[in-house]
Amino acid sequence: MRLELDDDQRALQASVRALCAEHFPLERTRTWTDRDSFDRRAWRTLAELGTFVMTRSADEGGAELATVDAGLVYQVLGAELVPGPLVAAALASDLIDEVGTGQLLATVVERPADGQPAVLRHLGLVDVVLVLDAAGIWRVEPADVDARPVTSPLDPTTPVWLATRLPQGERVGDAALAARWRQRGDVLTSALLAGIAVKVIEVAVAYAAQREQFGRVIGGFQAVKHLLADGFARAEVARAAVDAAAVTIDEPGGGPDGTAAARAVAGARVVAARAAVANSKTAIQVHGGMGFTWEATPHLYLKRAWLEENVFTTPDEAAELVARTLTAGEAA
Amino acid sequence: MRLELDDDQRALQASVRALCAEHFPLERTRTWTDRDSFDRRAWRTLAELGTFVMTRSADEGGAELATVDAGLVYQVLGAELVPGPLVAAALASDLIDEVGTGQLLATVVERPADGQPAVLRHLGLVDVVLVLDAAGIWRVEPADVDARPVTSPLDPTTPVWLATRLPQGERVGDAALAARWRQRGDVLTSALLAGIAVKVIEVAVAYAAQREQFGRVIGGFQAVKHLLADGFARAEVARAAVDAAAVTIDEPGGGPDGTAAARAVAGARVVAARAAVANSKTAIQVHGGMGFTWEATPHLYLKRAWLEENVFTTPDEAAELVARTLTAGEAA
Amino acid sequence: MRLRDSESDSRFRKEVRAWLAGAVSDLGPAPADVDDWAARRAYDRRWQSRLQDAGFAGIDWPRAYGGRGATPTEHLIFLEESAAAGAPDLGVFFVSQLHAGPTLIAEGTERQRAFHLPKILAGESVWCQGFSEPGAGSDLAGLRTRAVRDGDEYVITGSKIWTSFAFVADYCELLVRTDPAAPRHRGISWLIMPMDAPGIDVRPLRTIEGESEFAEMYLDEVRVPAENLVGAENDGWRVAMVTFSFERGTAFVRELLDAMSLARGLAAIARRVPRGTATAWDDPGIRRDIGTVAAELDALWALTKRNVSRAEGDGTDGGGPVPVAGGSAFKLSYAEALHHLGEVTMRVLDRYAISLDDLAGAVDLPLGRHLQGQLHAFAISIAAGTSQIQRNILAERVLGLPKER
Amino acid sequence: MRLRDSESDSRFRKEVRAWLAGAVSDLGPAPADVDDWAARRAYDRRWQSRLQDAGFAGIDWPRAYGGRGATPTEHLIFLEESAAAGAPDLGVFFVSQLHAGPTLIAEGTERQRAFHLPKILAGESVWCQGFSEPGAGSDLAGLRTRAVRDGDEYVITGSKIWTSFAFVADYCELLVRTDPAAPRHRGISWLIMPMDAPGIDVRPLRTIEGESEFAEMYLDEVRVPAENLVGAENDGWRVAMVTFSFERGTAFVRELLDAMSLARGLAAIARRVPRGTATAWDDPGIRRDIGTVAAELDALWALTKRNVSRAEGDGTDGGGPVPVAGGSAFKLSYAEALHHLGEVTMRVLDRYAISLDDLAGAVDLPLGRHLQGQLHAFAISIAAGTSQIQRNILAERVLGLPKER
Repeated sequence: MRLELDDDQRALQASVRALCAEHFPLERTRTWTDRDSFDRRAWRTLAELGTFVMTRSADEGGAELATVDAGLVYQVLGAELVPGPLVAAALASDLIDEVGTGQLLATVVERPADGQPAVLRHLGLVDVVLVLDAAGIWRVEPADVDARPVTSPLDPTTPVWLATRLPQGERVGDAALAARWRQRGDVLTSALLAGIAVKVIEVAVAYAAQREQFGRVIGGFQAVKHLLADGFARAEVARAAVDAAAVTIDEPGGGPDGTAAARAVAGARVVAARAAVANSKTAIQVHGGMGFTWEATPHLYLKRAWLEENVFTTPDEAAELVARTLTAGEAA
Repeated sequence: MRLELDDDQRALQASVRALCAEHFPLERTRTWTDRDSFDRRAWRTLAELGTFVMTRSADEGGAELATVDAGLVYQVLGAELVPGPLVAAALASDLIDEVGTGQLLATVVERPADGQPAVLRHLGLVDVVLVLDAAGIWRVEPADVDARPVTSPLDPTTPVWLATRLPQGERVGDAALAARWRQRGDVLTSALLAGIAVKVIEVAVAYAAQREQFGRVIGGFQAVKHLLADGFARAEVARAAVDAAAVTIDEPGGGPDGTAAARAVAGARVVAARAAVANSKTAIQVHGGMGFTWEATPHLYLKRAWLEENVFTTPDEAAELVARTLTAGEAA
Repeated sequence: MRLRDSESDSRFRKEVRAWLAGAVSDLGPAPADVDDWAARRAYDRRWQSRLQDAGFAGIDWPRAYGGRGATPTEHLIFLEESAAAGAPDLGVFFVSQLHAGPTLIAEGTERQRAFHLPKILAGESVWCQGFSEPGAGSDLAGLRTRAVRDGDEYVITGSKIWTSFAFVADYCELLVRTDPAAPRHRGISWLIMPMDAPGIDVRPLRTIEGESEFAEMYLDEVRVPAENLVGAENDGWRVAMVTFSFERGTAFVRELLDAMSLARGLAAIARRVPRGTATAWDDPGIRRDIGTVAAELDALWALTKRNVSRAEGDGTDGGGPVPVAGGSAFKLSYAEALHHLGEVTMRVLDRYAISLDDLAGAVDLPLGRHLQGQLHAFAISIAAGTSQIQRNILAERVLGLPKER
Repeated sequence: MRLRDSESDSRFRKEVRAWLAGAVSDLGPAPADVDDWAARRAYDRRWQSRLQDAGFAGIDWPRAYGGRGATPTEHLIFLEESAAAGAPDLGVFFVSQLHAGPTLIAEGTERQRAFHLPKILAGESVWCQGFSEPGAGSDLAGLRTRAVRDGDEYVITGSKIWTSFAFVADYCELLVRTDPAAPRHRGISWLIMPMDAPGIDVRPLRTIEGESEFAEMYLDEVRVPAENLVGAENDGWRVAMVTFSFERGTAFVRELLDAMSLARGLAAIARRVPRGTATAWDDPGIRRDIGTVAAELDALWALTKRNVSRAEGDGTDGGGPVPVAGGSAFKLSYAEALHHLGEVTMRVLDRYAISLDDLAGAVDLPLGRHLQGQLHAFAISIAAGTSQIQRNILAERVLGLPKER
């Protein structure tokens, strides 16, 4: 049992962070809202680092890393608010090498129940749509999806489409792979959320340490200090939970059918989602009037967190799942 | 429309407060846990002020006051943690004059669904048990109730019994009166809770204003100030809601069948219960180690609040009821 | 205490309701484009004219200055009926009617009153507020925009932020520092600045709600006649406090009523949002969440009525302005309730919380104003005294705890 | 990172598990009367003897001082297996094993170590803690109990509070002020006080949980040999910080595991508590509440493992004590989670939240430990550094924000 980051893992995070700082600075990425503005070259640069194929075997061009390493990288991507279909890339690269190399972009969507519309993210950017359902994974051409873009997307840096129904598509993966994708996608999404939770407090601390009101920096007021301390603690707890969940699914019996893994993954979503949303709200509040401006960054974290928290599962579904594991074995 | 207290109402509260200070000081009442220790003379003194018959007509020995006036008095009784079956006395005096005069004590209990046990408060003290059910109000002799006292009652100043089933008893009131009792009992209980919410913050403010740590009074630390400010605001909101609910049920159409009254009463419970519990917790935390001692008073407020919040309704049931009123008129 | 209207209040309510029914019915829709300031101004002015013709303009202003002289309760009734009828709110006249007019009545010269008040009542002039600065938010007294006396003019240089309606304003209520050597609160003055004066540069300020009601304003040697001073030179802090005193009591009434309408709307939406094999409304936890936040808003409506009753007084307790306890308790609790409403909104909408506009077509949900309302919660917990400032006020001025050091 | 045990940890876990199974099975029940200190001491000592015989006494103490020298991970495994097996916790030996022993190892004289450590390991001596005072709670350095040197003795007068196990203790780890003229932190000393010395008056201190593990202690000219000083005179603050450093990392492990068991128990209770026409468990909102708090506790278990990993180090990052960030984040979050668990408990129990004991008969619900656990949440948010103090620590020492003035 060892849940602390080692030097390799810290170095991995540092290299991704450096790449993001160079190729995905927030002042630029916040305007990458459509096909024209999205910088595919930056995306390929990110892919070339191996970001989307970390857990694949060396034969398949991967780095043979553990899911937890991928999670650590995705925490950085979340912290840096990198745009684009990040989690979908890590999944789709299992089937489509060009997604792993960043030449193609993919989005992954769950086929909704009959009559319910599908929410597709990044549809206008991607080259491939992969649809998950009970029977497996289905490949659909973006052009074949009858969808309309959502005006004023809640997260301005994540374009979203609504489709009444999805074409059946070509079956490219079985039900077992679909289940593994859901599990891995869930964890990587929670990693993005944990990254937001950590980073947005750093942003707020930096602001509080220099913004002066009443003749002193506002970070000296206990009310502000305590808001930030609570945020820091929430983020620490969230990333411990996400890391543990990522480790758990790589353990023997950690697949989609394992109770311990299901509980760890669901629990990680519960705490990571709350930490990301609550900490972003804290950051806006600490930024005061500045936090209420579009120009400042805290609202972008909040809006991204709001969107991501409902991807692959929702905090409510996850909480229900954790509860069910508490009485596993007892008669329902 | 006028929702501010007038001079008469303030004077009424002051006289009850003065009586409580003399006859129900907390350092004495906290040990009134059974028939032997309970001071019936103090109880009669309270009754002689007219406390339990405020809303009755002058013919019936009452003061012809509005329900809101009774609520204001019950806020004081809650604030002073007066022990005994207070709300039951205000209801039972409709039927039994000796309860109104304080010569007899009564408890009121809802007949539980088949197979569910009944929770009776003050059974060992009272002379009359009044059972509410769909058919009306039933009088039962305490000796006929097969119940056992609960050891270590959560609220040490409110003894509680558990009964497997209640005798049928003698019918003394119809279904309409039972419904009015539930409504009035609900509001008066919320008034007790609002009183707790107000008072426990006063207690905590007084402590914070004199307790020194780190060379200054702890009430000077922003963290403590803000805890108390939040508590004050919660209490202000709660008592406004309770007063408004009490006024509403006296309005035309304000009976148990009226939607507006039902919503106001339920909403008042939601906010009063939360204010009482949250503020008591704040008071314990502000008292620090002292707050963790049995000897200090804050825990008594918390425990009373915990018990009262589930009497006549529960915060969860009340929240559900408010929600239902939002879509009243729409198809279910 | 009573919730019922008195006889005269009841008559007033009937009169207002009858008039609103007619006046709203043929008003036409508000301009769709929120950035079309000319259209917004024209729309709001049309409504203001109707108000004036019907005798409702300056409803809470004294009769001597052209107002109706309504009691606080009548004012509340008017706001309540206006919300129920879907009537426009003050719109671009927010600052002129709630701030500038009352301040001039209290502190202006006869000449200032005679010139400005009729224009304000008629909806002929729009005002903006030039109080906050990039470096002076919660700490308003830290403002640094300088005004130097030069003959019979002040020459003003500095920058302001959160100047609502600046794009369409004719005048600005401006706080400036006239004596940099004096203690912070003693060197401030309150000026009327015509917005057509040279040297004013207004830039849009987009909020996290995506709207642009606010602006940043840069002032470069703007010249304003000295006679535009309201109150004495260097006495502007006191005048500003008078200005703020009009914000209390009824300033958030329309807001609150709109939030209560959001809660009802959320219940309706919950019945249509899929959740598992049913809808969100079929989940008792969701129903309780909605019921709880509705109860909080109802309680704040009760507190509003109490605050208004206090402001009105009944002869026995003097009446007067809303006490700080009620005002700050309201503001703080209202911010909390709006944030709570936002949280519940996210839970209800779940995977469909994706746009600041309504969804139409594939899924038809009027969620736009709900998600915007959620972001608006930050405006309440930050603007006009952050929740942290409100807590300080309650702790120090109401509970008597020591002042911040 | 890995959750699996290393090979040697796995062997250790097997060994512990096998031994516990046997050792717990014939131990007999703990004394029913929590106030029967003699029985509690005897019971805890029986367990301690078994631990010592099996080589688990002083599990994290260095081998040189009679301990097992287990790694932090092994210690965690031991605590985890002990909880799972329902083995007793340290009981009356809490202070001697977690505080006094390690402090003496780090700071004591050879003579102090030789005398006390064997007794502690054998469960022959019980210690209590004499740190807090009525006037010095969060502000421990404000303590005023005076110790005046008189020949080769200190003469001690003052009062202490929260002296756990005082009724049964043989020794007290006592903080006293030896130099009233020195700055607050510089005039304090750490003393071993025999509890049979004349002048000690111990009075029970009942907590809101209704328990009496704690006491108030009044000291009236109590004489303690000067050789009982641990560390240098007036250097006691530093020594106390050493004492506290042992509280971190694993001090709350058993607590946390018990709380996780409470969450599971709450799910079982929910299936039996009536709610409407069904049970509380049939309400999805209740299930989510329970699931959420279980997720919080699971996450704290993950954080605990991370903190222990850090304390252990792997050679590349040095290892060492749990950093303040992890320790304070844990303490703060654990207090919040316990309060949350308490809230959920009240919602689940609803009208049956009526006793600090289990209910039997008419309704059969094992709710006692759940309602006590709820009150215990205050012990966590208040004792050993209130949540407010933890937030200060995180803000100042981890986030680098300015110190409180």
